[in-house]
Amino acid sequence: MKYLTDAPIDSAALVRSVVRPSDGAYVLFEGVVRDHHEGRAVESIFYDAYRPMAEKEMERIVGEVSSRFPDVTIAVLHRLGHLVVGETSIAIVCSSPHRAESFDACRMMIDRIKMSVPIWKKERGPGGEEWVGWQGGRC
Amino acid sequence: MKYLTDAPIDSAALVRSVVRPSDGAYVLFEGVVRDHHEGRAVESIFYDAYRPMAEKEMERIVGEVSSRFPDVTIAVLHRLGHLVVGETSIAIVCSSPHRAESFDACRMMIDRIKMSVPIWKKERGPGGEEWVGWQGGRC
Amino acid sequence: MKVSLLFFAVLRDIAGRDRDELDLPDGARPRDVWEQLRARYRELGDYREPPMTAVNEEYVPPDTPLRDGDELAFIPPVAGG
Amino acid sequence: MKVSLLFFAVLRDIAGRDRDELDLPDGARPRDVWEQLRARYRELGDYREPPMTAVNEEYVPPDTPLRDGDELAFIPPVAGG
Repeated sequence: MKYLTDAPIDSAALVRSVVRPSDGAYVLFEGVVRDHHEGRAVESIFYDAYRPMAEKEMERIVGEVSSRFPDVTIAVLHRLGHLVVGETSIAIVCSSPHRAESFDACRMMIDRIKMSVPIWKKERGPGGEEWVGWQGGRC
Repeated sequence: MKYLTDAPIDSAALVRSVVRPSDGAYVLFEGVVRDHHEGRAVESIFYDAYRPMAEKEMERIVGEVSSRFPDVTIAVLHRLGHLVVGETSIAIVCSSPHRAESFDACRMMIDRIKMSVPIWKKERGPGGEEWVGWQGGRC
Repeated sequence: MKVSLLFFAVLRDIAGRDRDELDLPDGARPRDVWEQLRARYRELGDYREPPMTAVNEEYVPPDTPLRDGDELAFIPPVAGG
Repeated sequence: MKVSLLFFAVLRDIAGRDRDELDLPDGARPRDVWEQLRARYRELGDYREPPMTAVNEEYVPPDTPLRDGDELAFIPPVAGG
């Protein structure tokens, strides 16, 4: 797997994998498990994925963002499984000669990923557990 | 010194100093010495500062960005002295419960810092050395 | 025709398993499979419209006819990041 | 009155030192000090307008009258980040 991992994410290694001598800036975004969601306390999150399709979607998104920002080098890694508060679920690194493109590309990456990559999370807290987004999805 | 350092920047420590259990995202920006500038090859940069004033300006900017984005925690460190290609000159970390504010705050931080903090750089390359920004400043 | 139906996330919890091997009439669409699921699992009763639909790991409209050997998955609201 | 003038970056290179201790007439402004520098250093000849000006570590307009004991610095175009 290129974009998914079951192990803790090593952001420093991700950064090293993209930053080139011609780059003057990079932006690292990390999504972190936080202790609350819509008013409920959260203790941990279980991340599930349709793995082969998630890999394909990630690849498609990296391609889309790269063609919009050709000067930007991109790396992204999403962790799956059980994560506790404070652990990193996703890291995205965008590096470029000038900073503006890295900010824009990094933001576009996370927005797109949240929109379409088949990854789900089940939040666990004192009140039980729940798949995020499902309850509001009735038609 | 709180915002300036003569030593290599430890971004991971900077991240740890700001991310709280209630945060769901952080953005780390790093400025890196790149091997070119306006068509010239660059080998290293010497960063100089009016140190006490630079500290005050940094403090003022952190206050300004914090009051604009009250949910964001901010840390910033600028390195001074001789840096070679690939080394980090500045690191800014912004963390928040939701990601949008961290992106916006981080970008505002670096834009403001580049505008007014009394820090200068002298680029060194095969063609000699030059204080960046000076030659274009004639009236 | 044979179609594999994969279950993920909340749908796997509801179905209690990872996949079904379906035997469907020619021309069946993902929407028809969703209707079968709604009839079988009362937790899906309120969800008249199918979620996003993937066939062979690509998103497709839920009225795209299925073909023999397809791998079908309903994609509940995604929550990556 | 006594005013300390600090040199940074390109101005330090041009002046060849970190600071000057100036003895100025009452009412002297940073702009007047800049004119003295221009008269003294031909490298500054083309720079008729003073750069950004700081007095006691705060930016001020270059026509703000100086006071005894002030610390003055001209701030060449900044390039942090």
